[in-house]
Amino acid sequence: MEHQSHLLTWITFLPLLGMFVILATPGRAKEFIKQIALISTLPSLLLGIVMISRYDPAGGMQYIARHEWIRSFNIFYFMGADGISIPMIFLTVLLCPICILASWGINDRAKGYFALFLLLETGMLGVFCALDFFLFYVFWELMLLPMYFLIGIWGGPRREYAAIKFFLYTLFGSVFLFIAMIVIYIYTSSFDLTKLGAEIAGTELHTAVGLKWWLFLAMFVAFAIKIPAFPFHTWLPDAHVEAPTAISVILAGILLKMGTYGIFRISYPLFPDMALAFALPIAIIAFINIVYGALVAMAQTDLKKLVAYSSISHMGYVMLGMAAMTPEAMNGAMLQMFNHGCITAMLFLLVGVIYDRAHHRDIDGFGGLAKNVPVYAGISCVAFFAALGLPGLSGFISEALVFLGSFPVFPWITVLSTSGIVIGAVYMLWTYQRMFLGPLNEKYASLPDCNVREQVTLYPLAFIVVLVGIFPHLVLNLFSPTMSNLIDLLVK
Amino acid sequence: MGNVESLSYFVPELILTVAILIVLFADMFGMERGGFDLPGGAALLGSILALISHVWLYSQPATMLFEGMIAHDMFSAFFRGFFLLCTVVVTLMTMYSMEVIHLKKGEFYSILLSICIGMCLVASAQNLIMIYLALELMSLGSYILAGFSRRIGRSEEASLKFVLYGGVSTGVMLFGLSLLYGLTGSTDFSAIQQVLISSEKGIDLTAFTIFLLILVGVGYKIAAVPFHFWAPDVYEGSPTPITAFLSVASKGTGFALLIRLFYSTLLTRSPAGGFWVEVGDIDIDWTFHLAVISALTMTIGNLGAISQNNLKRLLAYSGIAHAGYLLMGVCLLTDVGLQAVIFYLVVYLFTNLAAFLVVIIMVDTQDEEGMNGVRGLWARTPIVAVAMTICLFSLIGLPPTAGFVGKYYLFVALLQGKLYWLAIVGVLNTVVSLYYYARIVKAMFFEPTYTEEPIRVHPVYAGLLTALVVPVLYFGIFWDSLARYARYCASLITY
Amino acid sequence: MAVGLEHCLVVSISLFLLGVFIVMTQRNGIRVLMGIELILNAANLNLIAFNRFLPNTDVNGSIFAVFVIILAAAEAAVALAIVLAIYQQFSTVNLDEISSMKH
Amino acid sequence: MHTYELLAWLILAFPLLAFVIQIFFGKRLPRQGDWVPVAAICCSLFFGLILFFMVIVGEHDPNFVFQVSYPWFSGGSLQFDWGFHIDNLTAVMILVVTVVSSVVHIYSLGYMQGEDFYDRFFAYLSLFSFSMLLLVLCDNLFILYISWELVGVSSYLLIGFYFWKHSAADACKKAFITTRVGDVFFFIGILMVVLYIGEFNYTKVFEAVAHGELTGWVLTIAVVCLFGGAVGKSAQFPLHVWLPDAMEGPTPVSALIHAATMVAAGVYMVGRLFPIFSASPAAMLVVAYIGLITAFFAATIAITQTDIKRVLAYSTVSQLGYMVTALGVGAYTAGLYHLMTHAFFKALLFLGSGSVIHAVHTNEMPSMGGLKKKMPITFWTMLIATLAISGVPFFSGFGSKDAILAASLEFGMTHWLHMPIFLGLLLGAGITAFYMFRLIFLTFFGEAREPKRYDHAHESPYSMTVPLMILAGLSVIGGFGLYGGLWFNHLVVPPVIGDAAHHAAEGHGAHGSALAHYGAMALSILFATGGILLSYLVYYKKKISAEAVAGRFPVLYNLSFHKYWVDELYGKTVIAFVMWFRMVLARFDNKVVDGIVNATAPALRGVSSFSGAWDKYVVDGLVNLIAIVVQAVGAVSTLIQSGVIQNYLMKVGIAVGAILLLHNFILRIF
Repeated sequence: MEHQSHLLTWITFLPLLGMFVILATPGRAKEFIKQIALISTLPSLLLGIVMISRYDPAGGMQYIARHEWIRSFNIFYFMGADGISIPMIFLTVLLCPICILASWGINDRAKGYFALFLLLETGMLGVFCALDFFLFYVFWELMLLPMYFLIGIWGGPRREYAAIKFFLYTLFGSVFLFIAMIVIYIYTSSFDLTKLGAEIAGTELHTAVGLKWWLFLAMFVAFAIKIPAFPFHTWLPDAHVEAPTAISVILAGILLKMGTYGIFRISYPLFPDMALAFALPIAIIAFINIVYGALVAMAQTDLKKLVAYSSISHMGYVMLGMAAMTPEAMNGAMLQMFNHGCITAMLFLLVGVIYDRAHHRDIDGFGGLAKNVPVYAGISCVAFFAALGLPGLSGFISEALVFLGSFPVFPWITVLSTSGIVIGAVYMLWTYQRMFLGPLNEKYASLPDCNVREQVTLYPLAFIVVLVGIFPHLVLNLFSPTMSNLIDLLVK
Repeated sequence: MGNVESLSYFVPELILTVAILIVLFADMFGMERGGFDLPGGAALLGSILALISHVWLYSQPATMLFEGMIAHDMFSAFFRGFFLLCTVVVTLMTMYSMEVIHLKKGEFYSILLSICIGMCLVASAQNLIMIYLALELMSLGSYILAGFSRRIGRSEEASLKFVLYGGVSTGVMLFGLSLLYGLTGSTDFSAIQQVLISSEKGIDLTAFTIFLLILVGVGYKIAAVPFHFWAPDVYEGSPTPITAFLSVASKGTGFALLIRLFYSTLLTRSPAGGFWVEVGDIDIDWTFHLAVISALTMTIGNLGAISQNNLKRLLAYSGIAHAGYLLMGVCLLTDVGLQAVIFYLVVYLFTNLAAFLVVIIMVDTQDEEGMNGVRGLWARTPIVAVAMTICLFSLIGLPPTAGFVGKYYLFVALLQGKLYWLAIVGVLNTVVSLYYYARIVKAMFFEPTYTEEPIRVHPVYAGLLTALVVPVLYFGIFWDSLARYARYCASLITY
Repeated sequence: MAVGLEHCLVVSISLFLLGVFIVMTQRNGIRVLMGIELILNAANLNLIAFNRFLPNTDVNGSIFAVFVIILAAAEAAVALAIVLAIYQQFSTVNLDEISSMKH
Repeated sequence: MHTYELLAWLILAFPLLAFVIQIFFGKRLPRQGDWVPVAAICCSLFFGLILFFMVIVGEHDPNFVFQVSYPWFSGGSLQFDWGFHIDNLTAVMILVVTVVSSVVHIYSLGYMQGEDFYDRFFAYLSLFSFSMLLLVLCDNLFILYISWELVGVSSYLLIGFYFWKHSAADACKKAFITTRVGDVFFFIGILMVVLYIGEFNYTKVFEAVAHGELTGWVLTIAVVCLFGGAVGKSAQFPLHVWLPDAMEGPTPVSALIHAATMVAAGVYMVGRLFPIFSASPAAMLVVAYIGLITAFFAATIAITQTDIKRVLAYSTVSQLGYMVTALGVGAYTAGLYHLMTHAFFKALLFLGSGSVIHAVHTNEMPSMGGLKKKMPITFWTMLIATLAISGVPFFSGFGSKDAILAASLEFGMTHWLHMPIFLGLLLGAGITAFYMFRLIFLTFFGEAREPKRYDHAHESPYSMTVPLMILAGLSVIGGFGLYGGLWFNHLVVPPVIGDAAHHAAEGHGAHGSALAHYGAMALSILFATGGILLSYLVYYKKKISAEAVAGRFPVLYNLSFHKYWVDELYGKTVIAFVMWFRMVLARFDNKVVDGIVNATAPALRGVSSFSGAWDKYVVDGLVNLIAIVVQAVGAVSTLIQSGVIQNYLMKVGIAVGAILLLHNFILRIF
């Protein structure tokens, strides 16, 4: 047994500790609760930074904690991090304090909100840290519950509908994952994600191609719903629109990544041969996601819905990259996961800022805002340009890598998908124009600009967007070796 | 084992019998002091003592008692514990429930305890006569208790439906038992099994008919489709503690009966171990038939629950659905399947009793069984709302609740048996069930309430609720011990 | 022609089906109860007949029948008590009218 | 560190630094920090000049190349580097960019004084300068694409500088999106190159192409795609529509970006990638003809426009067409030379027009007139530029345009089918002279058509006129680069890499045959003179009435005046389609994709006693069908719960009977 590390355990469960503190606090002390919530996310962030700084990209799985959990089923409490999870963990611990800050305006039943939020953080971190399939699944589902309440209680007018839709949809997907997990367990008697691939190769499951096909499909459906891949995406616009700002940020910034993370972490290593068989369908779905998402985004008048559909489009790049399985494409996909997390988080935070002031999100209801809210307009400009893939900002590098990597494998799909670049520019700029340019809408002549709290939430993300745009290797190097191992496994 | 020696294995039942007597005496002399419910206290004490004494029996080796009339094995021990625990909880519920508080408590408790004895006997019976006797012992008591409510009209209607439906079902089952006797010439399970093993070909249809007739009785007990019709009406009309009792203990009895009777007569343990096969030359795909019933049961249960507004009725349908899930484990005819059933039953006990306890609290405090009663519950009593939520998530089967682990165990068994289609039906049903369970959650958390006035929950109820919900969470995370316990208990006495 | 097992079985099955027919069709609660009695007695007849005619049977069949008779009486008592209570409540024993809970 | 490397760093660093300072602190600095970018660009100019002289004078070697490359990141198997590629072309371009940029910066000090977001303007200018310099200096396709997009975004920001005007907001969006269409092709071209060659670096790519690693139709498609980028950025037909609209930006911006530098990026790119382009003769033809169409067709539009900046805009489009055609026919040196000269005189024209607009506060030429006296410096400098663009001898444009004409004539002589290129360009030259002098006559001569504006007009401040004079000087002497085998046509020659490129460059180029050269020169002077004379007759002497001519040929006039309705065509086709399609998809998403999912909900709700607004989503026929079926199933599942006990018993009986029958049946069959 190798050296045990408690780092990931601390990162994951410290927010939970905060949750209990909040639960023990009387609900009237709202400011205090918010402060506790913020404080309990910070240690995870610090530890996350420590984690990255000590991480050795070439060193394989690190920070391993492995303890027996359920002996009867060979289930372990098994946590660890490699290149695939490190950026996601970092993204999570980064976005959570930001989201707490963005939720500062929540005063209705604040105790419940922040307690659930911290539970959500634990769930998300658990998903990214877990290396035991069962543990993974537990966190995967655990995350649903707080999300359901956070949307359902603190959401917009149609929150109940959105919450239940989100819940039903994702549960529908996860039950298939559940079945696949059990079937794999039955064949291998193991839940160890680091070894399952090899173990499957050693059992009769290896030759049962038909069954493997179904298993891969089952898992793909589960992950595709989270991504969300066409045609499983319709929960997303509703959930995003109705969710409170911070929850939209989490949804788009982290939850969507879980789908692709799951494919990288589970589907591909477990069934490399099926991954190849599914590559083309995934690529086609990716193309549909990119173009369809972008076109539908263009048709939206609700700013939040537009951003939501743009997420569908951007996650298409991730899928295109993962379908191509070349080093550039896979690295691009992984980088796109990270970048989209930051960019879309910014976009949703920006939507939240304007919604807090104007109390609506109708794009056409604004106009000329650049004149009186220059800071807001400036940050929006950065975010919008990052979203449309402007060089120098992070989104570009990942999209370019995806295209470069997938072009040799799927030339036509890639060429067709590049139209997403133009459509992306069209809807982003058009939106920018309708909101910020043109004559000032007199209704908003005295709109206050971003306050300090909002700027604090936005600047770190903007900084990362620019930083990664200029120095992409800061993030790329984290997972590049892991990805090349994965590719070796796939194209072996 | 002879009758006298057998008594030492019969201590819990004897304690219950003594408790019944004490309850009756206490009631007769009207010994109620300071508002304390003495008969209830006696019943509670008796059932707790029985439960404690029962623990000792686990260490005893499996054996036949009372000249082969009943068996002592881990399986029956498990169910005895199950029923006793259930009785303890239901007694506590009853003691503080407003629904039955003004009625003749003595009768109520004595009948409850005698039902418990009947159930214990059903789970361990090794003889057709014993089975019938035990079943009638519990059924007759249940009919009466179902009518024990101050909601006069509905309770009596429930009672009538129950007695007629139950009478017919057990009658049909009895007819089946008589045919089984005719086919084999014996009422003893081991003898029946031996005869069937050596039987010649061509009795498939007879065997199937007998099975079907017996299934009418068993299916009625576990509320399996198409024998489930009574459940929603009776659950709705009965006093809530009894509904809770019926939904958990009575269902458990049905499963104990099904497994005991079916596995020890029409099936035989495979020499390879780990699973059961048809006896002799009877060539009937039992798994398929039970699997179809299981699929129908969970589907109709879940679909039926969707449009319910009465919580008790909703939980009745949910109970039907869960019978379907449990049948998945039964139909596999494997050890793992049995373990899964046992595991699931434990989880179901805590979860469902807790859910019904919340309903009792609703009924007591607001006189409201409908969805309206729980609207905005979070604002009024957060603890109860959270507890109910945990129960509902457990019923859906979401981690980190025990319900998830129960489902997990069931599906492991199911997929080991390669019953993929049933697994798909099962998980899809899980998704469907989310819809109506979430409606309750939604009502509790998302919907406005007409009053913000806090609900005062009786401390006993609060304690009981906690005691029921904590295991739901605990077993959701640390369930290794429970899994091992299930493995330990899933051993039927075999010949 | 001596009375044999077949004759008994024909009678018992007829009784059973009759009982089933009654419980399925009769609207009067008391009559349904009588149908149940028929079903039980059909089973009883079976038990006795098997015990009498089949070789290699133990006496348990007859004992079973005795128990059934006793329990049938008990069940009838309970059921009649309930029907009585129903009559007090609804002033009818027509089962069609006792259906406040449905769907 | 090598001197060139250091210089390149310095040239790039100053504008970038200025941008960062200006965007974060500009508002708080004295004079809103306008001096920061101006100083920065002047530094860049200084180092650019040093670089220019070191390369051109110091090295004086046609094959001079300096390269330095830094690792950036690795995307897996592909290595992404960045670095500097300095050769004669780079040196010339650096000079052009820094000179025009500095001049425009200085000019803006006066022109933009007092505008809102004054600090922002200079920040954007710095960003643009940085991007453009990066574009020129970079050593590989990836960085080229990055800087390509960066100039695009700076252009977006600058066009939209008056964002509170609808027209400006529309124009900046249009510019960015239209060029992005081209960029996508450019990107696909890069993808193809990288797919076959696996490298981004210019030199390595050129060598690989020379070794035939990318040949045949793939190469042709790749080159055409790469050229797509130039079509977008250099406003070639059919993506030229953004450039005239881009005149909504402040005039210095028009001068800097939309006349002198950014739009030339496409031409520069074709020149930079000439070894790839020239390896595919088929693609070169595409380039040549696109350029020809653009050159001629934009010139005809310019005749009828009345907005002074629009005339210049179409003139720019037309001149860019000349450059592209030149490259297409293989006249590398001529095309790039025209790029340089055009940069000077077109920047001058724009700045001059800015000066005029500054004075009379209108863009409409019919509202001007007689400004010659009021604004002598502006007049004289603009006249020099006009002479240059018209191709009058001894001005810079003459040499470059003449070289282009000569090359195209020579090209046409190789095959008569290609003669239209020459003829089109020749005619275009005449038209150019005509509309440019029309501009001069309408603006500076004649009587003041709107006295109010005229009275108000005055010569611009020195910060604006000095730049004009500098550029005027350059417009004159810029032409001497080519005469008599001076440095330009000696140094800026087609890069010789491998045999294929060499061969392609061999036939054409600026070293045209004497016949073609002198013939073209004579004809060009003739046509230029003709154009000027005609213009003189129509707009100065009024011998010929422009209105009458327009009335005689209404179709032609309308075609020209309405810019051939290209914008309207796009609006009715592509844009209309996309707008329709997105709505269709949105509706599809909302009703069908979402509807199918939601339809299961009423189904699951059984008899749907539960209230819900969900039904409204269930509208589609298919969805309705599913809903009805499943709803029925749900209904049955609870309707059987009739509440009547014999009903229940009856159902149980039927069920048992059915199971028996079914089982029997199944047993029989199997």
